[in-house]
Amino acid sequence: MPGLGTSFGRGGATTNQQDLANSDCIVIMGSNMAENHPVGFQWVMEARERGAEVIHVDPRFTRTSAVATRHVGIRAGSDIVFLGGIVNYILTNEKWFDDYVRRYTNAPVIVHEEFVDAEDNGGLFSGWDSDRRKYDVTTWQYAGVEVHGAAGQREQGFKGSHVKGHAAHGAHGGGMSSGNPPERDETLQHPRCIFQILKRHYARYTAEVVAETCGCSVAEFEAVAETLCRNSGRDRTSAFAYAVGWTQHTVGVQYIRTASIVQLLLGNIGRPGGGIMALRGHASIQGSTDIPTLYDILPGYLEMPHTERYDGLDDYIDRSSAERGWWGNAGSYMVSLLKAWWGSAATPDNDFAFGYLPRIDDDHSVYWTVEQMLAGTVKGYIIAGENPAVGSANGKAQRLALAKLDWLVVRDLVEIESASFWSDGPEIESGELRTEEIATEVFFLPAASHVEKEGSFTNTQRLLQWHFKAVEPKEDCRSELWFYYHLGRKIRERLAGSTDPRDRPILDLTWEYPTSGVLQEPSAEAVLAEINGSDSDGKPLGSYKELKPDGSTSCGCWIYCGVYTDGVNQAARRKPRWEQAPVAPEWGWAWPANRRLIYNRASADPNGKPWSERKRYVWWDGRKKKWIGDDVPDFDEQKPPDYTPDGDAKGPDAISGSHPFIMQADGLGWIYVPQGLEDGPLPTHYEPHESPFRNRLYEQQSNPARQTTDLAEDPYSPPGSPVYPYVVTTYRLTEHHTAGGMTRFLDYLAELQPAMFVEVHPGLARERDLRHGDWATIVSPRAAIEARVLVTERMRPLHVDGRTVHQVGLPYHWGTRGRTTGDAANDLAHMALDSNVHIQEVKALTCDIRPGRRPRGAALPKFVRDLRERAGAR
Amino acid sequence: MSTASYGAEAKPRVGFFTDTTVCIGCKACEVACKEWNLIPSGGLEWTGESYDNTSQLDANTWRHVAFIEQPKPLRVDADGADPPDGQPEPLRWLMESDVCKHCTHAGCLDACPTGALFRTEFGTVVVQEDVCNGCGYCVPACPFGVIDRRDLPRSPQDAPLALPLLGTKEDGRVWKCTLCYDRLKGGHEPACAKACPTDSIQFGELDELRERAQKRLAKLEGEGWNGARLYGDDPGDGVGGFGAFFLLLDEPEVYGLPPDPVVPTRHLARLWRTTALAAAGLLAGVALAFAGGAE
Amino acid sequence: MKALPLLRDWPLVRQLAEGDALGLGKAAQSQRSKQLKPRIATADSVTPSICPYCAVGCAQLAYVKDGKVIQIEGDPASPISRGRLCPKGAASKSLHDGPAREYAVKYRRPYGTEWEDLSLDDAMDMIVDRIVRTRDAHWQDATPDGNPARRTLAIGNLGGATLDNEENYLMKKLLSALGIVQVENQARI
Amino acid sequence: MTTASYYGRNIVKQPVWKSEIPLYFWTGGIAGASAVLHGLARLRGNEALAKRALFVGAVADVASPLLLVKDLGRPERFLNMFRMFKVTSPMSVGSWILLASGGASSTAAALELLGILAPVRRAAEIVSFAAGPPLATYTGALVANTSIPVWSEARDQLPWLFGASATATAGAAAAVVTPVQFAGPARRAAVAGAVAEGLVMREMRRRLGFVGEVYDQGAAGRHARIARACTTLGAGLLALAGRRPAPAKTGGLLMLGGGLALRFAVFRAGFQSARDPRYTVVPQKERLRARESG
Repeated sequence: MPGLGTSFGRGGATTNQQDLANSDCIVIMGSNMAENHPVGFQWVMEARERGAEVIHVDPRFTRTSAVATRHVGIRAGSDIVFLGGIVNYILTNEKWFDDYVRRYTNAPVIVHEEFVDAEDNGGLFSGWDSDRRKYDVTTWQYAGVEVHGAAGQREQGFKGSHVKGHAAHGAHGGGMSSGNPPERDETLQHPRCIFQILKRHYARYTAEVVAETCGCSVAEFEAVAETLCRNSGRDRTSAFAYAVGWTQHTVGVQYIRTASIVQLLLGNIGRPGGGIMALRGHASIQGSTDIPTLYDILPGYLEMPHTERYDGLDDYIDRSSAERGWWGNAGSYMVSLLKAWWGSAATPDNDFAFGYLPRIDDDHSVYWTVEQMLAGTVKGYIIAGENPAVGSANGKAQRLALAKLDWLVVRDLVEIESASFWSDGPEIESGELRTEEIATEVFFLPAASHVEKEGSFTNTQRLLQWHFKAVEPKEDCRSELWFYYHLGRKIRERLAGSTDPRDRPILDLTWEYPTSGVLQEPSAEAVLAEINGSDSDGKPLGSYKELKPDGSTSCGCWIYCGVYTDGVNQAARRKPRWEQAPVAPEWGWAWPANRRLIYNRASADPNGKPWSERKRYVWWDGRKKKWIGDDVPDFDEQKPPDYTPDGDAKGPDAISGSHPFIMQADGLGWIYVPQGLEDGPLPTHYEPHESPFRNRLYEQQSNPARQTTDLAEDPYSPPGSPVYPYVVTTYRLTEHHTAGGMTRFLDYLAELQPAMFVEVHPGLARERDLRHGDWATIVSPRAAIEARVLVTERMRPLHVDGRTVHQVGLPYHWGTRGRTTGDAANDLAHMALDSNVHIQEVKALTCDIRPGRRPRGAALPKFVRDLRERAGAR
Repeated sequence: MSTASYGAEAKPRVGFFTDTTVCIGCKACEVACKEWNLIPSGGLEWTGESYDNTSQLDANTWRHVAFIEQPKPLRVDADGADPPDGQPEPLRWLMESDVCKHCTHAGCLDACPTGALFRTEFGTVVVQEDVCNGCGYCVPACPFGVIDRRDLPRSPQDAPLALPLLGTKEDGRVWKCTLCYDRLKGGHEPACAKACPTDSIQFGELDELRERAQKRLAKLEGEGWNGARLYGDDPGDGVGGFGAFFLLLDEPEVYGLPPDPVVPTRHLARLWRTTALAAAGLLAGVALAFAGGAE
Repeated sequence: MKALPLLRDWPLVRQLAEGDALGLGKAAQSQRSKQLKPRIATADSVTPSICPYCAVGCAQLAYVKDGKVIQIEGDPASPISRGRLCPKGAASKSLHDGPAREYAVKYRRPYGTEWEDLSLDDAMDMIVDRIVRTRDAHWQDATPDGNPARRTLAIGNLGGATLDNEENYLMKKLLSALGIVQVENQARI
Repeated sequence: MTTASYYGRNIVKQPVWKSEIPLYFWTGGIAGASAVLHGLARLRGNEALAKRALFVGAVADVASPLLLVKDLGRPERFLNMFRMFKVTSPMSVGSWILLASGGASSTAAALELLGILAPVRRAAEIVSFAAGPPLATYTGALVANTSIPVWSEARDQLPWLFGASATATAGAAAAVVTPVQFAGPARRAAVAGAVAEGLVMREMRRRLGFVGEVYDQGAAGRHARIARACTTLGAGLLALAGRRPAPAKTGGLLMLGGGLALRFAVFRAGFQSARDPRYTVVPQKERLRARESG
C-alpha cells in the first residue's frame, strides 16, 4: 500500500466502512463496491439516504452505478487524468482547505533546486536512468536536507532501498534523512515549494483534456469536481473508496497517490466521513501485508535485509529507522521480532540473530518466481489457498511454469485448476503440454474450512476479528496452522543434530506451541500471544510503546502489539454494537492501538479544537490536558497542540503538537513524495502498458519504471495496434469470488452466474457481428478465450481523441473445473507490473473480439500466433 | 384474511416491504432462502437476461431478483427533464427481489382442496409439505404465478409409495415462500430479510410496514425518483392487499408482475350460481328430451 | 373409544367444531406445522465466526448439532455487518460441506496420468524430504559477488490473503528460518 | 399489440395438469348427465335406456377418480381430498360430489346386475341422480376459478359449456349402446346438447374478445376445430338418420370424440393463455383504466 503509506504514513485504509455513513459525498472509483463488498456497501446506502452524493466513476455501468446518485464512464486506465483534473480544478478555483493544507501537509516545503518535473521533461522526472530503467531520486528530495548516501549508490526498488523509513516498500511512513529541517515557504509562493510545483504539474490536466482522454464530457467531469469540493471543508467531508480497479495497473500506486493529494488538499483525511477506504477482496489481505506473505518485508513493514547492504543489525537499524516520527523506534521493533523468532538464541552478542535472516537482492515477487520456474531455477512450490492457474495474469505462463516444477504442494478445499493443470489444463487440450511428459510431482492436501479452525482475519479496515472453531475438520483436512507447524516440527526433527551453520536458524527457531486434540492442532491463541509480544517475564505487552531495543521484549509484529493486552484475546471481543458507541471500540481490535479512524488528530484544527461541531471527532481537552473524543486519539495523548520540538529531538518527540501524521518523519501529509516510490514524486498520467492510444499528455507513453518480462510466453501488443483495437477490463461478480475456487464449486452460487460471458455495447456487437446469447472469441497476444455474448447498453462506448472506443468487459471467475466451467479471462493478461508492488495490470489491456467459439486443439495456439505476428507483437 | 380461527394464539400479521430503490441485486436473498429452506439448486442455464439467471419464482426459487436495463433516468427534476450536467443518454438498471405476496385473499389457499395450504397464526400463507398431495390446483389459481409443483426424482430414502401402481417418480408437491414459518415460530426474522445487505427487504408487522412505505414514497417523490410507486399496499385491491408488498420504479408488468391482480374466488359466489343454473339447465334439457316421448 | 379422538383430529370436524368454517386457518393446520421449530433452536452450540470471502469482515454464527454445522448466518451484534451477508457469505455453509469438498490427500507422481491415494503422514514426510533436499541442493551462503545471502531461491510459497494471521505468521517465520525468500501473495496490494 | 413484460416471460403459471384432467372432465360429464338420463328413463319406464345409461354412467364414474388420482403429484395421498370440505375450492366440492356420485352409481349398477336389494339400489339411484347435474357442470367452475385469463374471463359460460357438452356426450354414449328404438330421448338429448354447446361456445368467444384468440391457435385451435366438426357431424347424423343403427352408432361415436376434443381445446387454451403475458396484462390494464376513468 505505498500509495497510502507514503502519503499518510501507514499502508492501510484511513477509515472504516461504518464511517462512510458520515460522509457528505462518496467517490467510488476503481471499485465496484456494491457488487464486491455488498455488506460494507450498506453504509454507502445509508449515507445516500441521509442526502450524501454517491459518485461512481468507472469504465462500466455496474450494480454500484445503478444505485449511485451519479455515474461517470471513463476509459479504463485514464484515472490519473480524471483525478489530476480534480487537483487542477481545486487549485485553479481556489477550493483547497487552506488551514489544513498549510499546517498539515508538506505543501509549503521547498524541493531540491535540481528537481525537474515531468511537465518540463516529456513525462520523465529528473534522475531517470534509461539503461537501468530506474530513477535516481536525489533531486526529488527537500531542499536543505542532506541526502543519505551518495547519489550513485542510491537505488530503489528491485535492488532494495537505501532510503530511510522503508521507502523501498513504502507501505508506510516515509522517513526523513538526517540534516537540517527542510526549507519552507509558509506563503506557498516560492516557485520550488511543493504547492507551486503541484500547480504547474497539473496545470495541463484541464477539463477538456480530461474529457478527451477519459472519454467523459466536460460537464460530467466538472459536476464531479464541483460536487466533491462543495462537500469538503470545515463542515463537510468527502470520502474516496477504491479497490483493485486502481491498484491493478502498471501505474496503480500512483492512482491512489492522486486521490491522496485530492483528499489532503480538501482536508478530508483523519476526519469523520472523510478518508480513503481501501477495499480489499480477500478475508485477510490486509493481514497478509501486515504479517506479510511478501518477500520484501518482515512483520510490521520492517524491511527484509538486503544482500548488498547492512553489515549488521546496527547498520540495518540505522538505515531503516527514521530520526523523527515513530519509525525512530524501528530498532525496538526489529529486535523484538528477532527475539520472538529466535528467543534465547538471539543475544546482543550475535546481533540478536540478525544474521539468521535470509537476504533479498532482487525482485522475488510472485511473477518473478514464475519467470524463475519457467527458467527452471525454482524447483518446489507450495500453494495455500490461492489459484494462480486461473487467478494470476497470463494463465498459460502460470500453468507452463507449474509444469516445469519438480514438486508442487497445493492446499485447498476443492481440487482447483492449480492442482489439476497436468490433467485437464487448457494446454493439455491444445496439445502444448502432454500429461505423461509433465515431470511435476503434485501433492494435493485438503484444507480446513473457516469453521473448522480458529484464528484472526484482518479485514479491510485494519480490524482483527477472531473466528472460533465450530467443528473438527474431517479425514485429512487440516488448517494451514497445522500444516506449517507440523512441517516445521518434522523438518526440525530431520535436521536435529546437524552442525551445518545453515541449519542453525531452523534449529534455534522458537517452535514450541501447545497442541490439542487428536489432530494435535497447535494453539492459534498461543501464536497470537507471540505476535502480540511479551516482556522478559513473559507478561503480554499492551502497546508497541513498551517495546525495547535491548532484547528485553519480544514481539512478532509490532503494529499488532496490544491485540493480546492483559493476556486477553482482544480480537475475539464481540460486545454487541447496541451496547457501545457507533465507533464500537470493543468489537475486535484494530491496528494501530485499536484506533478505528487514523490520523484523527487532523479532525481538530492546529489549536486542537474541532474544525466544526458537525465533524467533531477527537480534540484537545485543555483542562484534562489530553486528547479525547469518540476514538483512541492517533496521537501522543498528552502532547499539547502547541508543542514544538527542539532542534535535536528524536523519534516521536520530534513531531510537533500540530502535525497529525505521526508515522511520517515530519508529521505531515505528503502531497509530494520525495522518497519511497519508484516512479515519481507526483502522479503523472501514463497509458497502460497495452493501450489503443498514444499518451496525449507526454511523449513518454507508459510508466517508464514499469516492470516487463522478456518471456516468450509473455508477448505484448504494440501501442495503438489495429490488430487489438479494443480495451478489455476484467472484474468480479457478486455471485462469485476471485478465481472461483470458493464459489464455482457451490451449487447455490454457480446457478446464479452459470457461464463465462463477455459484456459488449450494441455498437461493438454491430461492428464485430456479435449476437446476443451466442459465443464470442476474445484474443490478446497471449491467448484466445471464448465467452457467451451479453450485449448491453451498460458498456458505454467512449469518445477518446475524437474517435469512439469500445470497452470489453470480462469477469475472471471461470476455469476448467467446478459446477460451472469456462475459459479464464486472466489467460489474456500480460505480466507487465507496477514497479512499486509488482502487481499485474489486468484492469486495462487490449484485445480483439470476434463472433463464434475459439479454435480447438492445436488450431488455438496457431490462431493466437498468427494474429500476434500480424500485430508485430514481441 | 383472518387469523381469527387462532383465537388467543393469533399473532399480529407480519410481512415484507421490499424497497427496490435500495436493492443492489446481490441475490443474497436467493441464497439465504435456499440455505435455510434446504431447497434443491436450479439449473445452470445462462439466460442472457441481464444478470438474472433464475428467471422466475418457482418450486425451487422462493426469492427471485429481477434485473431490468432501461434507457430512462433514475431521477428526474421537477419538470421531468433528465438530470443536467451533460450526462450521456439516460440509463438505469432496476433490480427487484420478488417473493410470494402472502395475499390477504390468497387464490392458492382458497383453491387448495386438502387444506395443505393454510393461513398461519402470523397471517401468512404456507404449504404444509406433510399434507399436500400435489393436485396442482393452486398453481393456476395464483394471480402472480408464484406457487409451483416440484418435479424431482424420488431418492431411495424417500418413503415407499402407498399405491405404487399409481405412483409417480417425483416429489410432486407444491412449494413456495413460507415467510420462514419455522423461523417466525422461533422468533427469528425470515432468512432473506436478515441477509439483505442494504435492507431492501424489510420484515415486520404489516401495519407498521405500510406506514413506513408511505413515508418512504413521499421522500422519494420529493427527490424526484422516476416512476416511484407502491405496489400491493392497498387493502382495497383485488387480493385485499399483499402481505409482501413492494416499492417499484416502473409499471408492475415491467417486473413481470400483474398490474391488477384479482383473487379468482372474488367471483366464486357468482360462479357457483352459474354452475347451479347450468346444472338445472342440464336437468331441464334432458327432461325436454323425454318430452318428445320416452322411446 | 379410540375412534373419537381420531374423529376430533379430522380437520373436517375441527372445521365445524372450531369455528373455521371455510377451513382456511387453524382447522387446516397439521400437527407437524403446529409443533414446527426453527432448525437453529435445536443446535447444541453456536460458534461465533467471520465470513471467509472478502475483507468486509462480516460476523457469522455457526450453529452446530451432533458435531455437524446445521446453519451459518449473520451475527446481528456486528457493528460492521449488522447480521447481514452477501450471497457468498450466505452460501458459506455450502463452502464448508458442499459436494465438491475434498477430504483426502491426493498424490500425482512424476509423469503420472492419475491421482493416487496417499496417507497424510506419508505426504508430510515426503514434502519434508522434498524441501530439505531442494534446499540443500540449491543453497546460497553468499551471492556470487560475496555478499551474505543465507538462502535458497529454489523454493517458493504462494498464499496468505485467504488465511488467518496466525497461519501467515508461522508460514513467514518457518520459511524465513529455512532461508526461503519467495514467500509471496498473489493478491499484492 | 406490444405490451411491456419481463423478457416476455409468463406472469401466471401454466397448469401442471396432464391429459388425465381433460379426460376426466369428459368422463365426469358423461357420468353426471348419464345419471340424469338414467333417472328420467327409469321414471318414464324406458328400462332399456335406463339400464344402459346407468352402466355407462357407472363406468365413467369409476374411471373418473382413477384419472384424478393418477394425475396427483402424490397419489398415495389421494385421501387427503377428504381431509376437509372447502366451499372456496371447486376441487374440494367436486371431490365430495364425485365421491357421492361415484359411490351411488356404482352401487346402483352393481345391485342392478345382481338384481338384489332393490330399495337400497333405488336410494343409490336417487343420490346419483341428484349428484349428476353438479358433477357434469362443476368442472366448468373448477377451471374458471383460476387466474388463467381465457378460463377466468369465461366464468359465466364454462359451466354451461361443460353442462351442454356433458348432455351431448352422455346422450351420444347412450345412443351408441342402446337399440335405436329405445334411444330416442338419448338422441334428442345429444342433439340438444350439441346445439347448446355451439351457442355457448360462440357466446364465450364473443365475451372473451382477443383473449379468446387462443381457441384459433396451436393445439387449442386444432382441438376446437375437431370438436366443432365431430360434434356437428355426429349431431347431424343422429338427428337425421338416428333411427338407423349404423348412422346412430357413427354419430354417437363422433359426438363422443367431439366432446373429448372440446375438453382438450379448453384445457390447451388455458396453457396458451398463461404462456403469453399479454393475455394477463392487457385486460388488467384496461380494467385499471376503466376504474380510473370513473
